[in-house]
Amino acid sequence: MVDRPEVALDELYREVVLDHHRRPRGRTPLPRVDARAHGLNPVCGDEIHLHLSLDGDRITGVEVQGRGCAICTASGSMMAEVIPGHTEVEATAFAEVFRNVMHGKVVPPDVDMGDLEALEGVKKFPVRVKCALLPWVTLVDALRAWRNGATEGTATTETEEANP
Amino acid sequence: MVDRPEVALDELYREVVLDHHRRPRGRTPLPRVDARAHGLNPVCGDEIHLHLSLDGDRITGVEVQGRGCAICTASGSMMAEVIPGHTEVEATAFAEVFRNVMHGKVVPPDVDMGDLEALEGVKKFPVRVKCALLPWVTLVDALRAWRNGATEGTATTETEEANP
Amino acid sequence: MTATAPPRTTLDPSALRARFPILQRQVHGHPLVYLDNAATTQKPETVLAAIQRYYSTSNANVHRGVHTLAEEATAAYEACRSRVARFVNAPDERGVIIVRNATEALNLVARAWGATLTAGDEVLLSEMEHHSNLVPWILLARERGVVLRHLPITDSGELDMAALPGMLSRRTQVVALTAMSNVLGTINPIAELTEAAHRVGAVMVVDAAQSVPHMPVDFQALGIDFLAFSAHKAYGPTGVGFLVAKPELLERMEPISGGGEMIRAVHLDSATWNDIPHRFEAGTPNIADAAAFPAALDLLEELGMDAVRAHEHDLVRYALERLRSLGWLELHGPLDPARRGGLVSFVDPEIHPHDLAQVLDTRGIAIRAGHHCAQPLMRRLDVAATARASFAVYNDRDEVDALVDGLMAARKYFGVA
Amino acid sequence: MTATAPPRTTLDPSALRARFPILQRQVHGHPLVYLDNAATTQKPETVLAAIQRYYSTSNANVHRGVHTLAEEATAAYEACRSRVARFVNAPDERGVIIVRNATEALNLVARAWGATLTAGDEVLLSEMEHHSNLVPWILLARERGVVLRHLPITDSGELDMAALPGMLSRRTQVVALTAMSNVLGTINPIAELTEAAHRVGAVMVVDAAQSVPHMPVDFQALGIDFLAFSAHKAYGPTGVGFLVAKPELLERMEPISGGGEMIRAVHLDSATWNDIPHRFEAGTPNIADAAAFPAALDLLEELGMDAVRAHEHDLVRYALERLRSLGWLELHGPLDPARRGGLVSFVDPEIHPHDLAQVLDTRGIAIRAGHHCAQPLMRRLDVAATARASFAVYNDRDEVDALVDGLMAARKYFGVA
Ligand SMILES: Cc1ncc(COP(=O)(O)O)c(C=O)c1O
Ligand SMILES: Cc1ncc(COP(=O)(O)O)c(C=O)c1O
Repeated sequence: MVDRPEVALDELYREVVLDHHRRPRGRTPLPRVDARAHGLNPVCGDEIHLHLSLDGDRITGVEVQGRGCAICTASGSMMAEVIPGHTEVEATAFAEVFRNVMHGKVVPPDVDMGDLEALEGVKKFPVRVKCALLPWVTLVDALRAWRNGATEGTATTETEEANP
Repeated sequence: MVDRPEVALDELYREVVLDHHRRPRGRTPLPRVDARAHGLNPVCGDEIHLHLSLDGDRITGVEVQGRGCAICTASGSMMAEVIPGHTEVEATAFAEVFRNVMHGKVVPPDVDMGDLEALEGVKKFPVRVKCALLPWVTLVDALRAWRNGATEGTATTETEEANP
Repeated sequence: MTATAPPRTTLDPSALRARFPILQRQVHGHPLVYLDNAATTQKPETVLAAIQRYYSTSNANVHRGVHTLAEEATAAYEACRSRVARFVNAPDERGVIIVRNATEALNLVARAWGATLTAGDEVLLSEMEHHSNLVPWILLARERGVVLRHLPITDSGELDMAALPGMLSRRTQVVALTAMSNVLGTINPIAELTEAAHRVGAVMVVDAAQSVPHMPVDFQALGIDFLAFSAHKAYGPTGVGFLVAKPELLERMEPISGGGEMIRAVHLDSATWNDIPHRFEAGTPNIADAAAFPAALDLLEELGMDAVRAHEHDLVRYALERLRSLGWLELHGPLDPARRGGLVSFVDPEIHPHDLAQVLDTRGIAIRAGHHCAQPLMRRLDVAATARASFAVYNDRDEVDALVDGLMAARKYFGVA
Repeated sequence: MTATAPPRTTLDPSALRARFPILQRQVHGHPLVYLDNAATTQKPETVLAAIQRYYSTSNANVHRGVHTLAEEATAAYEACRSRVARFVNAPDERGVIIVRNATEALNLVARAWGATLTAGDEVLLSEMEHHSNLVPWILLARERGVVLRHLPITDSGELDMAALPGMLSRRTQVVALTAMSNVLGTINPIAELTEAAHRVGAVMVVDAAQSVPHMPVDFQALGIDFLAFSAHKAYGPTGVGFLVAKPELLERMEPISGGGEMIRAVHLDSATWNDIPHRFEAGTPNIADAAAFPAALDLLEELGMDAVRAHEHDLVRYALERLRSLGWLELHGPLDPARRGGLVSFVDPEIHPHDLAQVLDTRGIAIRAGHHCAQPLMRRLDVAATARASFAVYNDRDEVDALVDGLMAARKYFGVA
């Protein structure tokens, strides 16, 4: 057996990714929560609880809790780093760019992905794309709820509750 | 091409069978009907309307109407020939013997099948077994209804009517 | 106008036959003449190879696995969805639900869309429907007090379009019709019917079991809402069928079956549903056969659906001619071959269809005899059963000749003058 | 007592592996180590050959055709029914309904038997059920006001039998439980549970998706009423599953799906149903895969279900030992290997199951990571997901060793001390 047979893995788990995974940003509880959402990956059961602070339409703080894999955790951590300072519209647009990248599109020249570029390797692992997207889907949900005036963001990834 | 490539067919359509098919017995309307049933083959849509006259528990007349293939028609015709004179119990038992023969069992030594023996070849054609059995299933239904005191026999092959 | 005169056939049936392993077979010492294609078609070598390939290289359960096999299996399964979407020009592959057969697709619409109907609402069907497009609606009517209406057919075996306006009203919620009758061969004017349905606010459901394999079908051009068909009638494996739908309609439908795949979150007493189309695919699907079906569509695309239609049109025209020339057969369905698909139903008044089929079988010729799952139509035609010969891309005029010879032989065998 | 100590294994996995084409494959340059058998098993050459044979010689639609192919296809399809009846010792082959998968079988019971229940009636499930044995009942509860109860599990991952009496009453109409948990491996005492169910007049439904392929299952000896399983988890094709039932119960059930095959007579506004089992099989079935499944059962019978169980028991005992010896894993399910089937769920507290599975995949090892369609159980175990290795007849101890090596390598890769 080769010493490190997991060479292919390094595509997925780049150093930056592993760093975010080991020391995830955005875990500190926010003093004030203006928007929130709960995200769920039905494929594996991974969950995210997302809290946001806003000043006007500008996001000032991001808090990500929950349990997910290294990819999901790193993606959420990078989001917590990159999103504060952006307006709601900018953040939603950024999420859309990231979604496109995960589905194989190229990064528009005027967009700086920051550490998120390190997640580009994920797109070669289709099942894991959902892991990387979970925090972003949840962000979009939280912002949509906030825009619609819901004080508590509703988790719109959970719809059509079938209570007996 | 051989002159008569249908040699295998002769197993199914023996001369006696073809004769009953061409000149089916039991087509004359009965003057009095004591039991009746309607039989249906769901596989092909063939139908039989069976009328019986009885004197006490003895069957005195059999009338078979409807539309069916050669096998079904011949089987009904043979039934119309063989059944009159038998009691309800005997006729039911005879029907059971015939059913068994169609499903590959041997004829009990004490049973005389008469012309029905010519239908033995049918058992090699599984789809056609239902054709041969239709008149007999209908007979058993008619007798069961009669026994249960229904003046008009009910077609018990049609159950669970699903009216909207 | 080329609409009623399809281009001359360009298919080479004998070359095609070589690609279907079963067509090399002999039956009762005769080469198989398979004329029961409306019941199910035969499968090309490429479909068989695709099944083998799937099981020998990628077999795994779909959607949930991280490992390589699971990823490959998921990709193969989902490729079927997008291939079908492309083949029928669906608006979105999320609108393609993979089911067992056309019957399940029609039951799914009747149950899940049917759940939006209330007592007194009407569903318009026709007298020429297959049981699969009748019984699901009978079940719905029984459960919800929905009223079923039936567009009559004319004596030439076509939908009575003059009766249509009188049968549509604001109460009509669903119009569900076959695109091509499996007994009469009639090709129905779906685009026109869809317009009429939409004018009163009804959704249009098309039973395309007989049309998708035999003529060009364009979901978006037709403007329809739901379309059902079976892979096994389109040169694909048994056990796979499709409901193609406008996604926005599916979004409004509740699942009718629960289990793995179709959920988002499950609690002991409640559950939330997954996105479409997965919401309607409970449990492990028929992965291998779905993975193999695109090979069948590849064949159809290679031939071209216009050429397929032209070939079968040519065969049915020839068959109608030859059968009519016998002089003793009752032929059912439109006389104009341009108005019908590649099948012909007939009755010899002296020989029951079962007996005809039996005689033909000894000559290696496979036709169907019976009610063809269309008992109400049989009653309308006042027959117990018919014999039916139905064509596919690998059939040719010689096989029609063999059929005609067989019908003559049957008369001789049964001693009909 | 031999009941808890199965006979020593007599299987020869390496000889068996040669009979499964996919097991010759390499993944990322390593021989495939397939440990995801609870999701789906691989298929022996004989099953693949049976599919080819069916399509190359006998393909036709079933039940209605007079011609030779139709007769052969019908015989092949019906042979599956009798083979399954014999394999699980069903009281009557009329009690075997051929469906798509275990999920469809459970939905069929929940809907068609469930239609006999009324508001306030109770259905007893458990905390360890697969979504396929939860969601159908949730749908029923929602429709009919039926009350769901759930037998809790103990901390060792077994049904809490002490709680059983308190959960059963005259209101209990259905008890529906898994015979073997797909997460914990727990083998449940079905005979005992059935007796308790019958004592209060409830019917006993068994989700045997994991038990039929891995241990002897005798329908009549267990005394159960309904049994559901999937062919694809028992070395058979995808797209085929079974509901096995007492015929007298099926007789009392109305069909839930309408179309061809399942009718006796159809009128435009009403229909009468065919006999069981056909009443529940609407439309063209998955003929080819049903025809092929007996080849998988032949393999199991050749090996002997006692030997299969013994082999997998040996593997799970060895796996539990080796995994426990690593020192850092949380293992779920009963510790006693005699009380569990051949699978083991585990969690590395430092590495998410997805990441574990990903590392293992690069070494050619396929395991499953996730909630295994058992979210309520995940909540009960207080985990988001687990990793699961599940065994089949072709696995051996070397593969367990490879798994253990992989788990160590994962810790190294992620820099966990
Ligand atoms: C017009 C039509 N609709 C529906 C069906 C049902 O197809 P399946 O049995 O594949 O569900 C058929 C075929 O029998 C058909 O011809
Ligand atoms: C215990 C159990 N029940 C039911 C199922 C559902 O099986 P299928 O997806 O084949 O319907 C599974 C498999 O996923 C299972 O493990």
